[in-house]
Amino acid sequence: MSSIENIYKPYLMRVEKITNEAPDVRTFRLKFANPEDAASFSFKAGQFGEYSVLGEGESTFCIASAPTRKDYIECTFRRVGKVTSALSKLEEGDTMSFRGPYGNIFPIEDWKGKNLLYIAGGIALPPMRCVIWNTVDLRQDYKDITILYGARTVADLVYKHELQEWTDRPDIKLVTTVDPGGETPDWKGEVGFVPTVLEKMAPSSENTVAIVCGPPVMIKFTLPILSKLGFKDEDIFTTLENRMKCGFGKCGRCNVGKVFVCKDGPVFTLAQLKELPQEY
Amino acid sequence: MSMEIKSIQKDSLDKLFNSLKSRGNLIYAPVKVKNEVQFDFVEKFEQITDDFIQTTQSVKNSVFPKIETLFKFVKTGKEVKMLDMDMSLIPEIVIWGIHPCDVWGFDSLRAIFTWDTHDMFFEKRMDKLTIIGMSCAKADDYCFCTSVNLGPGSTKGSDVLLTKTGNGDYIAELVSDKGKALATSMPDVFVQAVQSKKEDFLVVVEKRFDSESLIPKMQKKETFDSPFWVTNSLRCLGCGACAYVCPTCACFDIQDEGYGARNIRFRCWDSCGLKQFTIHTSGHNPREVQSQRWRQRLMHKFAYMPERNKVTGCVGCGKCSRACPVDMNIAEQLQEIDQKM
Amino acid sequence: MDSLRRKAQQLLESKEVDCIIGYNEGSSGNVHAGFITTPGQAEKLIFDDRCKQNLGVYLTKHEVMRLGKLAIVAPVPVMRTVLILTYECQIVENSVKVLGIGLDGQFLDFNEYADIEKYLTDHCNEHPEEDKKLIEKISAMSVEERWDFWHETLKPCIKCFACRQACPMCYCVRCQVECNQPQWIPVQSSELGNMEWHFMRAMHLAGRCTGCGDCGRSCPLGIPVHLLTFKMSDVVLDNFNTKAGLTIKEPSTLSTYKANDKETFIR
Amino acid sequence: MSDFTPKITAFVCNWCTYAGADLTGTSRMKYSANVKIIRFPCTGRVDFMLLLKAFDNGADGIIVSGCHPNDCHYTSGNFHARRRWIVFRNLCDFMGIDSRRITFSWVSAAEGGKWAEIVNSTTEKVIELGPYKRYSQISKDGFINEFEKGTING
Repeated sequence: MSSIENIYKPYLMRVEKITNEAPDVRTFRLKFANPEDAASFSFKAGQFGEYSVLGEGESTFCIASAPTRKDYIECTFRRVGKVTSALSKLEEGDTMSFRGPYGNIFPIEDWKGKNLLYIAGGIALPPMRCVIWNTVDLRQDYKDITILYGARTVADLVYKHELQEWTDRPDIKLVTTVDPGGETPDWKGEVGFVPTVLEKMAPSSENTVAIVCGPPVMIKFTLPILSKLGFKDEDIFTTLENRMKCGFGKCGRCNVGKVFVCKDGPVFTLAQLKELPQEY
Repeated sequence: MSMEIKSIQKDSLDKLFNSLKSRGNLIYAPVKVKNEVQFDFVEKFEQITDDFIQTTQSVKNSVFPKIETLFKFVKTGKEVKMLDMDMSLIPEIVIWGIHPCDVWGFDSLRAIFTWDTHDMFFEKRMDKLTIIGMSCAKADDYCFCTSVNLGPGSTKGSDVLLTKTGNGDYIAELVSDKGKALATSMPDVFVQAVQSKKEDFLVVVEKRFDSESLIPKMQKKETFDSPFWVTNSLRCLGCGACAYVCPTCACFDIQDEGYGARNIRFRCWDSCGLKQFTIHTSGHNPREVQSQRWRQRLMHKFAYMPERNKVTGCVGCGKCSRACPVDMNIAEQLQEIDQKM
Repeated sequence: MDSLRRKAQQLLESKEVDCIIGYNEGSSGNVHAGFITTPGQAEKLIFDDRCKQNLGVYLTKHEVMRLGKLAIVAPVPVMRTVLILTYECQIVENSVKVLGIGLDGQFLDFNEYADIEKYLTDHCNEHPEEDKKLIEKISAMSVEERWDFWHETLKPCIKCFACRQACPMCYCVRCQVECNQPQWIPVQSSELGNMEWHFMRAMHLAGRCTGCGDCGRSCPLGIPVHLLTFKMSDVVLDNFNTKAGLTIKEPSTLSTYKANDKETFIR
Repeated sequence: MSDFTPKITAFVCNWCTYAGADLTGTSRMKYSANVKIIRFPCTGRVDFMLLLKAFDNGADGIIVSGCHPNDCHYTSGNFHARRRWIVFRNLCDFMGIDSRRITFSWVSAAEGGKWAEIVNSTTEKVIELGPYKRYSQISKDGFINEFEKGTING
């Protein structure tokens, strides 16, 4: 916490690999341009960073790679705004910047010996992928791992190769679903909205934590179903996606009630959310 | 810190000014511009006025400028080179004739910029400040400093606080070590204290509410959910005037600007009153209507900041109410909350 | 004023409208907009020289629209605002009850917007004398002097957007200043950016300005930004012989054209 | 100021002036090479902010050119544009932006000669007026100057 440091100065990163995930959705694998930065950098599942094409501004995403996989970080984004449009114009070998990690973490230590239920919708799988891989890499510490992932259409599903990998693994149960009308003739997964599919799946809440990530509408309808299934508010985790700029609880943008999402979040339990005003 | 009291004779105030100037300080003082009084860098003592209640804008831009370059970068092909700002270029500034409320604004800013991670730019600028405060002999209906535990003669935060006495001489309270050092270095300006009581020359500011009782009320959930916010903010236009003139509002935006290879990343003022402040790229807006944004402004100052930053984010200067185009009077609304909730 | 209050009371009693947007006594001798929802509150309505805010700005504000059927206390600029908003499909014709206040301060009870059009044909507001003089003064300068004048005048602008927010014609959900692909106008307050912003505002209000002057009045720094829109009204009048908001039958000047528009500069 | 080569940006409509400029080239007529042509579907599409952005980025002069009245590919684009430019020029004048630096013209696909004449005369006039310092001082030049000096804001 030295006061002579410029906290807004990012790391320079080299785009090492670009993967096209879905229409307008890309994953970047980034390496530190300066090896010393790489050596001193570490993060934990759930944290986020400020990614930027220098000259176009900064944008906030979670770190999508697992902390157990060293020497690179990955981010996945959809092209929507100014910064993500600039990002999507980058090619392998280009320079961009990153600063972080910021925010709190998923308490995966506390989850040891429990069943994990991951529920993700659309472009919200990336923030969860970090913690999924993290727990999968430490597989022996956890009991059943179930992943429910839904997207609007089959084409919108991200990380298709990893979804395949998870399907093939006997120790992970993966359920994918697409919204009605989004299926293709050869679609083998479920058809229906995430909350509906979840209700049908009716996973046991016994010794289980649920981690929910998705667009506000999905979260809004998923949470009551989890509660109905008997999940305690303390066992439901989600991440808030408020707009952020600084990452230090100063710029005021992500202020929800007394918390700053960038400092006290982005990971919250439902119990914590219920304490907060509905401004997220 | 024990405080020393000296006095300055009315005709040696310019001597103080000139000595400060000759030591290479920039002097940021109130000057009359058209019908208003604004802080500006002054060259001559005669430019300064002390005939005002409040300036339109606060002096926060001396430590939290409208635009602060965070770093520069040069882009050549695929390469980017980052360049640090030369912090040694930050000038020594003397803020002259600033009222106690405005002075206390710096403390709120400090709470925001250093509550967790320290902000280098703010701290460096703060270090270079010398604050010569001036007690208030005048006030108007908008002033409510006494309601937030300050007062027209409050020494909090000043290095030296001057109070003009009946005969034009000044009582000089040396509040900080910086202030004492300043006085020691100018023995011909800071002379033996006269026998007059500062309180006799201060304006009386009526207490509208008590922040001690208001803060817990603001923190109650019922207050947050109260229909008060909608009814009282219907006329709010949703501009950023209140936040931009406020001595303690510190919300900012980070942006890039440049021409070709040469670029800068900077931060600039932003306001929670503006609709675009919290809007997501998807179009979802956590604070969708103006009443939520107005509530956020007051809550941030009177509920969240006291809890997290241990300060009230308001100094009772009333600048926001004066600047408001539609007469959103903050003191009036706070008073109402204090009485009703 | 009594007739205004009586009418207001009667409208609320008969449930013809749910809310009356008018002027109330404010703090420290100010007046501010008041939203009257019960007959008992009608006594609070006032109208005098201090009542200058263009209340039309509230007709497109969500939380006000939610109050139900509206009536509005309308001096001449507000009447013009209502007509423009109607033509631009922001409000439905005759949906907002207009409690007119004539140029002479008399209460005018309009039944439908056609009556307003009739009234406005010979009772249109003019720019205040002092503003006219200022515009003349600026017009008399050389181009370079004018640039320097506006450069200096607009330099202190802090981009708080009070001018935009106070303007009833600035109802866009997304203002061009917020469009960032590309970034048309810098986010921050900068010398050129401030000029660009006010240039853009004046251009977007050309042919739509009702001359209420609220943009200039709302500026916390007292920058006379209304001179720009006032000047544009003059330009539109000189070149196309139109005034904004006198009718709901014709589009605003810049959203239409005539094949015989006169100009002298296109080669 | 003899060595001053002005930077001129031309906003032209695809259907008339662009074709006209093409004709100028194919008929081997000579005209100043310092003009940058930006092709638009119609003059009606040329937002006034684009012109300000051109000045912002260092243009010393601007040409806006499209189809003659009644010849618009989209029937009325140029009529709308004409109204807008009348107002725009007045606002430029009032704010002190030198409207002599902006040439408006109608150049049809057959008027290769007129295009050459427009470009040449605009160039001459802008050379006479010199670089647009008043604008660039607070835009590009001002920025680069501050950047190099490393000035600390505030």
